[in-house]
Amino acid sequence: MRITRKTVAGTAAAVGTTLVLAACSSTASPEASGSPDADGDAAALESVKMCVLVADVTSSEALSFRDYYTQYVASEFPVEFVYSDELADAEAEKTAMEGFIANNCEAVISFASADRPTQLDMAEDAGIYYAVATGALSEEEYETFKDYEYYVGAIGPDVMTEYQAGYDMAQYFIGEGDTSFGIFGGGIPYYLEMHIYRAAGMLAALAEDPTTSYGGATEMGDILGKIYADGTINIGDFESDVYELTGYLETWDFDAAWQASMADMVGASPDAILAVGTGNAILGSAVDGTGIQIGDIDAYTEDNLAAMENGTLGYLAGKFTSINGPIFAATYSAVVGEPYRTEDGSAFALSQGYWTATSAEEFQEIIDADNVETPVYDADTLTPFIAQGATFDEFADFVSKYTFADLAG
Amino acid sequence: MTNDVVLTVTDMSKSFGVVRALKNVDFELRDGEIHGLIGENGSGKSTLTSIIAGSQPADSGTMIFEGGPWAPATVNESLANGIGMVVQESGTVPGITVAENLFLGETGQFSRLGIVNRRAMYAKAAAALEAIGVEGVNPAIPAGACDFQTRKLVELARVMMYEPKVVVIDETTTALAQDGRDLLYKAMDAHKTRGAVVFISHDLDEIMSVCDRLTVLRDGDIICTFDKEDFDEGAIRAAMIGRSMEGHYYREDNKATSNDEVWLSATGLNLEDKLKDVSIEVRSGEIIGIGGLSHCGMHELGKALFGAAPLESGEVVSRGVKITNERRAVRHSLGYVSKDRDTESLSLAASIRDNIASAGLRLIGKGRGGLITKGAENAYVQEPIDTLEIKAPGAGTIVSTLSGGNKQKVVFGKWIACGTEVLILDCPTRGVDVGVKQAMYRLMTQLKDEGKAMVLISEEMTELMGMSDRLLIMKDGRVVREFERNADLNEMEIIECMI
Amino acid sequence: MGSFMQRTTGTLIIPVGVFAVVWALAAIDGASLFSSGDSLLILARTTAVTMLTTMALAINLNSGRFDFSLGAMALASSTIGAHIAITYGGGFPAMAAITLVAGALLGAFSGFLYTTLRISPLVSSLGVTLLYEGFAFTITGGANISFTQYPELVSFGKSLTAMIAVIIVALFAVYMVFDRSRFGSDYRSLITGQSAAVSAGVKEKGNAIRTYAVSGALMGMVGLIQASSKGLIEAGSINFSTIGIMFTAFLPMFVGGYIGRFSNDKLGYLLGALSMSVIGLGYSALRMTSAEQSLITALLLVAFLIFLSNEERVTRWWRRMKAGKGAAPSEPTSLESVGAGAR
Amino acid sequence: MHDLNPTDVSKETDVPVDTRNDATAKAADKAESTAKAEAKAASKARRSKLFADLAPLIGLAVLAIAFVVVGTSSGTNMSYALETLINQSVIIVIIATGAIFIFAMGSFDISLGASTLVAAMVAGLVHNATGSLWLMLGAAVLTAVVTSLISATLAAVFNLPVFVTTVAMLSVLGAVASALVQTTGGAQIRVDRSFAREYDTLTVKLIVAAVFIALCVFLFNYTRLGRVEKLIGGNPITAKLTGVSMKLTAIAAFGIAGLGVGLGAFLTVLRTPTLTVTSASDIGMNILVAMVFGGMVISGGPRSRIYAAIIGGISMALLNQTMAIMLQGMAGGAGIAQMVRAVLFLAVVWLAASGFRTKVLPR
Repeated sequence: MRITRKTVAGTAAAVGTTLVLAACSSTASPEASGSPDADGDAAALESVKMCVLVADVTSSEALSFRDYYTQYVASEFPVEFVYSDELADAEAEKTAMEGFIANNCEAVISFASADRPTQLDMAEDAGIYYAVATGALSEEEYETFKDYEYYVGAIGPDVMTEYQAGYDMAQYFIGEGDTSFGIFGGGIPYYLEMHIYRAAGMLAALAEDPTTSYGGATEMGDILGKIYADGTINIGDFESDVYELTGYLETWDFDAAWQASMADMVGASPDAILAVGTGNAILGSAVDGTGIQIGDIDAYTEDNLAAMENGTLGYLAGKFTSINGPIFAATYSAVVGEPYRTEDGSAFALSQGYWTATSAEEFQEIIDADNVETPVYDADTLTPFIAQGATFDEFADFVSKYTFADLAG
Repeated sequence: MTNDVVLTVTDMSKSFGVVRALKNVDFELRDGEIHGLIGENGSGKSTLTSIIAGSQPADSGTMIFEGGPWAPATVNESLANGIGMVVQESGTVPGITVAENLFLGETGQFSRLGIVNRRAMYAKAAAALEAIGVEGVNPAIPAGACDFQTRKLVELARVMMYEPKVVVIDETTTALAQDGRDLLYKAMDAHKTRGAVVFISHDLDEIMSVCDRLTVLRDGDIICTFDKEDFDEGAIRAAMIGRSMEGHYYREDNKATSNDEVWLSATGLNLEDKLKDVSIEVRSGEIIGIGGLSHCGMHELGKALFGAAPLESGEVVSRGVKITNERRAVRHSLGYVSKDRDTESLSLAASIRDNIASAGLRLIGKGRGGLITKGAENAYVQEPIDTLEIKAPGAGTIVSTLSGGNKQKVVFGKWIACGTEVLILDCPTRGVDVGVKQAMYRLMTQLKDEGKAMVLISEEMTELMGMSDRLLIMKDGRVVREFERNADLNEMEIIECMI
Repeated sequence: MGSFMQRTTGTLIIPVGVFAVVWALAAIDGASLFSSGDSLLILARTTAVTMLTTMALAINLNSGRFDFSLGAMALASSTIGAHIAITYGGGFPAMAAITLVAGALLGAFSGFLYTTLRISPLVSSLGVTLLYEGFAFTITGGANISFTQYPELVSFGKSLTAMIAVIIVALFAVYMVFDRSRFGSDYRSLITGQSAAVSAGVKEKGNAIRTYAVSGALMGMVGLIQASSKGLIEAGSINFSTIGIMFTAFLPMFVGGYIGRFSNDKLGYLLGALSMSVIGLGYSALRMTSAEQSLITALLLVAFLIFLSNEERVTRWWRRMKAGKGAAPSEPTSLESVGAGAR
Repeated sequence: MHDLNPTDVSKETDVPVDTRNDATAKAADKAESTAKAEAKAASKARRSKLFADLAPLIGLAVLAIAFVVVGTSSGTNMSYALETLINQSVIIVIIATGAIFIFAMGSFDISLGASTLVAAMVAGLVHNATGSLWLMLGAAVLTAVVTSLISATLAAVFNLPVFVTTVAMLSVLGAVASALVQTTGGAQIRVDRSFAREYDTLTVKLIVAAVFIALCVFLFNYTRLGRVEKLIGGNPITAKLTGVSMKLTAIAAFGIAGLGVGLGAFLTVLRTPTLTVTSASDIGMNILVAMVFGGMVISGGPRSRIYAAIIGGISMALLNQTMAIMLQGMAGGAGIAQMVRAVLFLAVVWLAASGFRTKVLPR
């Protein structure tokens, strides 16, 4: 090819059009609500630019949370939400934080936990508020950061809640008279903390039977210790005269070996498969029609409802769509000058658990009661806690009343 | 032969950039004749025939073929309409069968719904090969499995298959051994009854014995056309070169000379069926010629002497050092000029500078702790560029834009610049025109006088006889005979022991 | 060519050997390869996926064209197919048809870009990968496509017969297209005689685009099978997260190239894929962690490469003698060309 | 993967070359016209070459302008954004610059990202064990160089295609990484934050980058190594027949690349002291894109440029930031951003390759 003006022009055009394309699409952005000069040093009360770190942008749970913020909250309050891309690792988180800071975010709500300490430091250095919306800081992390001026606090299931969720799930199926189980360990080999605690909870529930132990361990601590040591769960180590652990599956590889393991677990046709998460998404189509029931910890989505209707999903512990309302309120309140601090003046660490459904009816009630259009944490519920002089204790109390009965009952 | 004209070319011109490859050429081909085209590389003969055979268009001029206007757009179109060409560089594809080669790009004729009927294809292929007298070649085997000669003949068969009126054969014989040539000659003779042949060759003797008429081109002009009766070597050569060669073309002396010390010695080299127990010695100030048919193993010997062949046994020693690989060879000032210049001796995409410097980077860096500065490099490179008169706008010129002669000069420059003492030259003048050839011969003589040792591997008997102190003839991997340089070497005798 | 015995041995030694070893190892461990009823299905399904991917990789790599975008094409085509089938209905037939057509078109476009821009195919495939990943992401806004509510769309990947049918049809089709058709002989002439073929009037550009289209269609089928076996499509995969699948095709490709010397490389790809799937079953039977698995697979790859290259050295002389297969159509898949294709 | 096959080039210029051949020593006019023709061809080649070399710079300029325009118009904190720019590109630039030594030879290493991760993890473990910055640096470099040399020796000794060897290396290193994490009995390898913050500064980054890049530029442009690598990349056979040792050169190249990876890993630990098996997962492909974006010919050879990595790395960071600003958090924004990236990438490569076209398709 000879280089002609045409070539250059063509290329320039290519570059141009792409940038334009990008520009247009950005203006088409659904989040472009609120006044255009919303960001920057505009008086905070007018409009706040909140940035959200998300490790997962694809799961239906993540998407429903996002819709609650960007469609409901953003329409009820003068706030603009800016979401990060999917954050694979600590590096990606840091990059996203840098972008947020450069673009004058006033607060960061974090759903990404690869490297919280770094996020906290960056926020503190940049002087923007930072809140943890999922999981919680470990003991020593909390001790380190609780006095950070710009650390708002954390609301979400702490590890004990996760442990409890696993425990309750197992208990439910035991109560149903089930004796043979498969376990889906999800991210255990990646040492995903919440998955490990949930699995430990399940095993602990089974181990309440005197003849049952996991490699000799029957107490939470010991079980956790063994899982952490192995980086997996060995069904060989499961001893019991009452229960049967017929299969174990982890990760989401989908390669030959993984499929074979899954087939083994399903093929052993246990009464139920206890999943530490995304159980229905991963195993749903496999157990469909086998009569095996899945116990899952996920979100209240159409897919899960369908699964519960056709009987493959027997138990669901899940976050409800608007569960992140309170942390928004606290963050917003902080940005506009009324941060909640515990009596010793440090950032708060509040825990919230899951809502559970064991039938399509319960499930239906839940999504009727709480959805993006009519969330349980609606504007009226949240407003009193946004710079209205509410005390920390009032707020803590408000957060602690999270059960379905409390909010929708 | 009948005398009616089958093809007339009138006032044809063709230019590439500023170079005028053909200057208002008129050419006439008669029915039933074998018409030779001869001239130095780039005298325009390949350009003329390639236009006739449709591989490129002319800038101006007209062609009349069998009474009608002739302007084929592609080689295949030309072939289909009566003019076919067998080209210089091998046109066969190794990875597909002989049959698929014969019908390259034309397998459609055997396909129904896009699926090829192989039985039919093989049958027709076998027939086509027999038609030119090639026996015992299975059309179902991959062309890559055939020897070079067979592949050439496959190309010939591919053309003949279309029973063209006119066949153009471009320097094909260089690739053929005697039996192959005989097949070719037979095919050409047979074709005379059907039409005409245009035959291009560098080999004056061959062309004179084969052709009925021959036309000499030079610098894109047609100089003159000889009829068989007045073929005269002197006249033809003069017409080719356009001047009587002043000075000697080859070495002036007729005496084998050399210093005493042996600079390169090979003993008992064995390499598969290519080299069988070959031993040679090269002395300082000596040019050893090595000749034979193209597959006699002499090219492998050249590589082996440079440590570049996976020898099964035997060793090569240069001035006390065992040459086990190319690195050692270069470290101990051996140099190797490959017969495949573009693929083995040059980095085409690189500049003249990069190519010449490549063998001497250590020298350039010497005394500077290996630091290679632009200045030092340019100085190092400029000398050979000047002495060899490499014609280019600058040392930064990309080699691929150079002419064959200048490319070869770059290769020589690479080795001379790094002070090579022992030069292994494999067909150093292949595809190089007379002028550069002469320059090369002078250079070799000069190097000889400086006391360098040289191995000259060549398929051109005259060159070997003209340059060598001793001439070794190889056959089937063995050195069969050695000739001492002297005034009355007999070419026939030498060729005898090659075949 | 070698005798019938030699050819049969050369063709079967690897798959049979692999099966024997894996089976023995499993037996020692007291495990069975076919523990669950689904084992055969999985064997067939993973074999199909691996074989298709290997073919898609090989047909371009034979011509020295390296393609990172295989995974992206599988992702994008299945996303398109599923998206349309779910939004506008039409059930599995629609989804299958659309996915395959989309795959072919995406492939053709990739080939078109390469032949028009005339840049290194590897580089253009990098761009194409980004493009198609981004495209799939944009369609769903990054969300996974789940089939929980559309079980009928994913029944296909659960049928043993369907999977076997896919293998047979694909194998036959690819064999006819590349070894028996006019297109195929042009294709093969371009592999080893690019310039000669072009000057003989073979249309290289068109041939390349068609090859890419075939490769795309094959990957479309892969996407379809994976969608139905996973029950979801991870349409949110960006930043080259789709290139992984390509790496699974190397070992079977080399195995196929080796087997091809004795019979036919396409058959070789099937047997290579089969061997890999058996090994996969072995991994699960032996309860290996994914880390151990990837380690072993990698070592196998290196080991086989070393075997190939040295076997090339040792048998160089021998091969010259029986020149028959010296440069057979299947040969380009051997080390040299991959050397050239992906040094 | 030879960008312009020697044979093709000769084909293209065959006939003209032929007709230019006989510059018989005396025929002055002819000689002149030959020289003219070659001069013309050469100057044409030079022009297109120049343009091709400029293309990446043009791209960089365009992106820089776009960045400034978009940034200022959307009230971005430019000074911070600029610092971010360096933070985000420096690691890529360093690793890619080292990698150019591999790619210049026409070799292809896909495992660089994985070895970065492993090196970073080892470095992290060493620091946690010793608390020493220098030991950590040493560990990172040592690990990276060793892994790199393993691929090189494997490929050299058993003459395997480098690419496939590194494909195997990729999964081996992946396995090693997860093994390393397991040693901590936790999800990740954590290096003391305050320590990391102390050294995760522009100064440190710029010093490391400056030193290493200076070294690379020196080796590549002013020593034998760079020249022979380009020679090998241009035509390996010629290189061999010119006395170049493929094995030694390859080992040297991989050594340097390893050094780059080591330094990159070192900075990675400082930047993100929490290392998981997914850390550095993007680096492997990003350095590839960066190099090409910067005008590196992926198949190496005479046109290899040591600066390509710097230009490309910065261009990419600029582009990513610009897109991030423009597509702030819109659903599917990431997808669109990536498509734009793809188009620009192809456009730049296309320009950079212009003037080097051949009759047959490049391979």
